[in-house]
Amino acid sequence: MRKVYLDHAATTRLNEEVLKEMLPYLTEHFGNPSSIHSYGRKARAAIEEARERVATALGAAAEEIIFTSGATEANNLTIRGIARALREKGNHIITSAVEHHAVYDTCLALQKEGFDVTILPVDEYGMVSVNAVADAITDKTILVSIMLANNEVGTIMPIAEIGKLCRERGIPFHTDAVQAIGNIPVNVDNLNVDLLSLSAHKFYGPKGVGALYLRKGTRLSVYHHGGAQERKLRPGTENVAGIVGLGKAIELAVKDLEPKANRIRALRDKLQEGLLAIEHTKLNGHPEQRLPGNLNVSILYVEGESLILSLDLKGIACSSGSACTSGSLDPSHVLMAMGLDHQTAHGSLRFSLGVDNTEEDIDYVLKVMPDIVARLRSMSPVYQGGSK
Amino acid sequence: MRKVYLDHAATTRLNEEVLKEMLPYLTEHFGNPSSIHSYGRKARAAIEEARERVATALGAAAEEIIFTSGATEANNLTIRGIARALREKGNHIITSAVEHHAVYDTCLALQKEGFDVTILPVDEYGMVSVNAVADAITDKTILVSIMLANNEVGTIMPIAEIGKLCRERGIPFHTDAVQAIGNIPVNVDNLNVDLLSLSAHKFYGPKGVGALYLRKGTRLSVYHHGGAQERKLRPGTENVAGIVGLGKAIELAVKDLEPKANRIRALRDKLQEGLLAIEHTKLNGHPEQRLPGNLNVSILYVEGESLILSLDLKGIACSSGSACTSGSLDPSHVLMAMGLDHQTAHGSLRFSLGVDNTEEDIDYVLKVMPDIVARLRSMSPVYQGGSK
Amino acid sequence: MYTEQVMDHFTNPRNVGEIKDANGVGEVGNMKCGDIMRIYLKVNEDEVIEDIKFRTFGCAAAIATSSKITEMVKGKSISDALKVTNKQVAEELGGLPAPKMHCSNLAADALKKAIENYQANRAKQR
Amino acid sequence: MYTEQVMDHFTNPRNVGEIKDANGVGEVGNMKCGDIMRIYLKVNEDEVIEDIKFRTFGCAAAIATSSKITEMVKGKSISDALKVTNKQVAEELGGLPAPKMHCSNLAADALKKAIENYQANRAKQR
Ligand SMILES: Cc1ncc(COP(=O)(O)O)c(C=O)c1O
Ligand SMILES: Cc1ncc(COP(=O)(O)O)c(C=O)c1O
Repeated sequence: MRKVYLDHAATTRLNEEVLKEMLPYLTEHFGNPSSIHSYGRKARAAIEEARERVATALGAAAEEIIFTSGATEANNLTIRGIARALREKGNHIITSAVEHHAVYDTCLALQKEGFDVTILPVDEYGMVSVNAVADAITDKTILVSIMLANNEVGTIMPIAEIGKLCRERGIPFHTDAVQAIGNIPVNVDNLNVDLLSLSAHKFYGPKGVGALYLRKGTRLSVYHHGGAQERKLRPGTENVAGIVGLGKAIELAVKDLEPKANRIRALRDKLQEGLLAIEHTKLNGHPEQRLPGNLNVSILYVEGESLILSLDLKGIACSSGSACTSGSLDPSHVLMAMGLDHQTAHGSLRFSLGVDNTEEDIDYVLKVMPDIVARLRSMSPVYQGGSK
Repeated sequence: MRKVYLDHAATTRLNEEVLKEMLPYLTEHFGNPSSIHSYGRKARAAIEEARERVATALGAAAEEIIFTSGATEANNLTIRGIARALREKGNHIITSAVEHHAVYDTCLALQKEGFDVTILPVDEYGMVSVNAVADAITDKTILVSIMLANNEVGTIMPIAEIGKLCRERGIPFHTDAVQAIGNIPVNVDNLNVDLLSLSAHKFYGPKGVGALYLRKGTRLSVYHHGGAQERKLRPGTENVAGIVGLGKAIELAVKDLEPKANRIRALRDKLQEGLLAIEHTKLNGHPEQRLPGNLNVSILYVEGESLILSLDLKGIACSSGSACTSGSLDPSHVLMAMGLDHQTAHGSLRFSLGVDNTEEDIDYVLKVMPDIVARLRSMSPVYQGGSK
Repeated sequence: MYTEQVMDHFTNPRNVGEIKDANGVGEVGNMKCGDIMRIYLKVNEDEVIEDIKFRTFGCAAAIATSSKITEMVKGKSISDALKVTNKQVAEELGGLPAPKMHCSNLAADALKKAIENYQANRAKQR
Repeated sequence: MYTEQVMDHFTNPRNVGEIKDANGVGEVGNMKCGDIMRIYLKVNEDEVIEDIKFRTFGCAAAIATSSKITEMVKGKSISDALKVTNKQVAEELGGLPAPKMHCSNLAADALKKAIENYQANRAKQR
C-alpha cells in the first residue's frame, strides 16, 4: 500500500545527513561534556559547534542559545523563568488563546498562582491583532508570549510588529517558533524577540531536544537545579547526539528555504483545491498568512478521528483537532477560539506537508478522500443528505 | 596510545545492542507517539514496551514509570512535585549532605522559598545513619530523599531501612538510584521506596533520557505544562529512540549483574591496592559498603585537575572532586561533608570501572601513575619530600 | 490503540442506517463531546427486536460500539436487550482504550432510550 | 579546553623548583580554592632578575601561568617585571578558559609578592 505522510506538524522523519552526524556521538565519542579528559572535550566541542549552528540559523550569538529537551521545556523555562525573575517588577503576562499547551497551560497555572494573565482572543483566521497587544500592555506587564505560527491552522502572527511594541515598552517578548523553523524565515533581530523556542523534531531533527534563544541581557530565573550545564539554566547531562542533530538539522532547515517552501506550497494549494471541492467543507486558518505546508479543513457532518483512521487504513497519515484525538472531552482550543462551532471543530483534519511529499501523494489523497467522506456521512445522524 | 576509560560514573559508552534497537526509531519509525495513525501507534507501542522493561527491571508496574530527560529532571520533578502536592500537610524535607546537586540544590532552593529543610550529615565514609533520619522526622515531614549510592565515593546507603522507617510514618521516600542501576540490585519493593530516579547514560544507554518510578498512590503535582504525555506529569514529545534505548539498556544492565559486579570489583580492588601503595594516599568512601566499580583516592600534595590531565595525556580518563573541575571555587561538597580537609579533597581522584575494563587497563594505570604523582609533587610547594 | 474487533466494526459496521417504520428511536450524546448515536428499532408483537439500525457521528469507538450492540441484541427480547451494559459492549469488542470508556461507550444508553421510546409509543397506542 | 601553549607549559614547565639562596620569595593562593603558587627570586645588584623558580600546587592553568611568568621576566629588571599583569600572562598563553581567569591566574600576584619580599629584605640590609 502507498504510504503518504502528511503530519509534519506533529513530527518529521529524521534527515539521513543529520543521523550521520549524530552517530559518532552515539558510538565512539560517548564522553560526558562536563569531563575534562579527551572524551569529555570531544563531546563539549560538538555541543559548542551545534550551538554556533543554531545561533547562525537564527541570527543570534552562540552564547544566547540554551539547549533543552524540547520546546515544551523551553516554553516552561521561559514563562516560569521570566515570571520569577521579574516578579518584583510586575505580575502581568500577556499571551494568546491559540498558543500551544506548553505556553497556554503554563500561563493558566501562573494565573492560579496569583499572576494576572491576559489571554488575547484571535479573529476567525486565528490571528492575534497587534492593537490588542498594545491595548493589553500595562505598567505591570513582565512578559508577552505569542507564537510565530500556529501548529493547528498554520496562521502566521505579526511577531515583528508585536516585538517592536514590546521593545519600546521594555517588556521581554517571547515567541514559540516551533512550527516556523524551516518553513518561513526566522531571525531574532528581524522579529524583535527576546526569547524564542524551537524543537528539533519539527524540522527533520531528533526528538527530545530543543533550544531556547535568550537575548543577551534578558533576565531569567533558574527553574531546574543540578549541575552547571547550560550556564546552570538547564542542568543535566547533555543529550550530546541530540544536540549535534539539532545543530545539523537547523543548518539544513534554513538552507534553500524559499524554493523548498514554494514547492510545498504548490502541493498544498493543490490539495486544498481538491479537498474544498468536496461539498460541505471549509478551510480553517488564514487564507494567505499561513505556513506553506499547512492545510486545515473541516469536513462537516463527520468526526475527525473516524476520518484519520479511515485515511490511515489507506496509508495516509494526518491529524485532527477533534476531542477524540486530544485526550480531553473538548475539541481543539485553537479552533474553538477561532469561533468554530463544535461540529465543525470535531470534523477538522490537518494535513501538514513536508519536503518529501510529491504530486503523486496529493493525487492519491484526492482520489481516496471522497469515498471516505461519503461513507462516514452515510453513517452520520446529523447529515441530512445522507438519509435515504 | 592505549586508551583506558575509567570514568563510568560520569557516563558510559552506548551498548551496541541498545543502539541497534534505537536505530529503527531514528529512521523509519519516526512517528509522534501521540498521533493515532500507524506511524504514531508504532512509536507508542515502542514506548510502552520500554516502560514494561524498566518496570520489570525495578520490580515495579509499567504505569509507575514516567520517562524524563534524565535524572536531573526526575529529581527536580520529585522534590518540587511532592513539595507542592503535600504543602498543606507540612513543609519539612529531609535530605543528606552528599546528594547530587539535582537533589541538594533543589532542596536548598525550596529552603529559600520557605520550606524547612534538614540536611543530614554523613560519617567519614559518606554514610547517612538510619537513626539520624529517624530523629529528623517530624509531624511536618513530607519528603525524605536519600541517594542509593553516592556518585563520588560510591558509598551505598541503608535505603531499605530508611524506607521502612518512612513507610511506618507514612512519609513519601525518594531515592536517587542513578549510580546503582546495573551495579547493585535495585528493587523498589525491597528498598521500600516510593520514588526513584535513574538516568540511562549511566548504564550504557543513551544520554538525555531517564525515568522516575512513582509508586501507585503517591501524590505528585504537575511541574511542567504542555501536552498530555506521560500522564501529564512530563509533557513534551517523547524522545522515542532514547526511551527505547533506556528500556533495552536497563534490561541488559540487570542481566547477570552478580558476575559482572564481581569481575569489576576484582579489578577495582587490584587498582585500589596498587594506588594505595603509593605513599601519602588515602581511600575515600566506605571500605565495604561501596559500589563495585568505584575507587576514590586522595593523592596528597597534588591537585586533582593536574592529575586528570596528566593521566589524560597517557590516555586514561578519570575524574576528581577538585574545585578546578567543578566549576565552583570549592571542592566537592561530598568530600567536604565527609570531613576531608581542603587539600585532601583537592587531590582526590575518582576511578569508576565498567564492563569493558580489563586487567591490562589496571596494569597500565598502575604503571604510569607513580611517575605522574612524583612529577606533580616535585612541583608542589606543600610537599616536603619534594624539596631537593 | 484499538482491538481488531473494534477496527472490524468500524470498517464494516453492521446494521447502519435508518428504519423508516421504526417503532422505537433513541439518541444519546451531544455535539460538544463529539459523539451522537441514534438507534432505530423495529420491535414485534412478542417484544422481540426484529430489526435494529443505527447512525453515529463519532470516533471509531463510537461507531464500533453502536455496530456491536445492534449485532448483540438483534433477535433478542427487549427485556434481555435492556440487560446489556456499555461495559459488556466494550468487552465484546475486546476492550476499549481507557479514555474512550467514558466518552464513546454510549451504545447501551442509546438502545435503552430507543426501547423506552418504543414502550412510550406502545403505551400511547393503548 | 586549554590552549596548546598552556598544555606545553603544563607538561614542560620552565623553571620549576626552589632557589636555595633566593633573595625574594612570594606566595599567593590558599588551600581553600586549591591553588598555591610560590615564586623564588635571585635579583642581582642591578635589580635584574637573574634567576627565578616556582613551585605550584594547582590545576594546569595555575602551573602554566607560573611557568609562563618565570619565562617572561627572567633577565628583566624588577621594575619591568612589576608591570606584568595576570591578564598579560593569560594572553601570552593564548588565553585561559573563563572560569580559570579568576581562580588560577595569580602568577603576577605571586611575582609581585616575591619582589616586595626582595625589596623588604634589601631595606633591612641597609
Ligand atoms: C547520583 C546522581 N544523580 C543525578 C545525576 C544526574 O543525571 P543526569 O545528568 O543524567 O540528569 C547524576 C549524574 O550526573 C548522578 O550521579
Ligand atoms: C507550537 C508548538 N509549541 C510547542 C510544541 C512542543 O514541542 P515538543 O513536544 O517537542 O516539546 C509543539 C509541538 O508539539 C508545537 O507545535
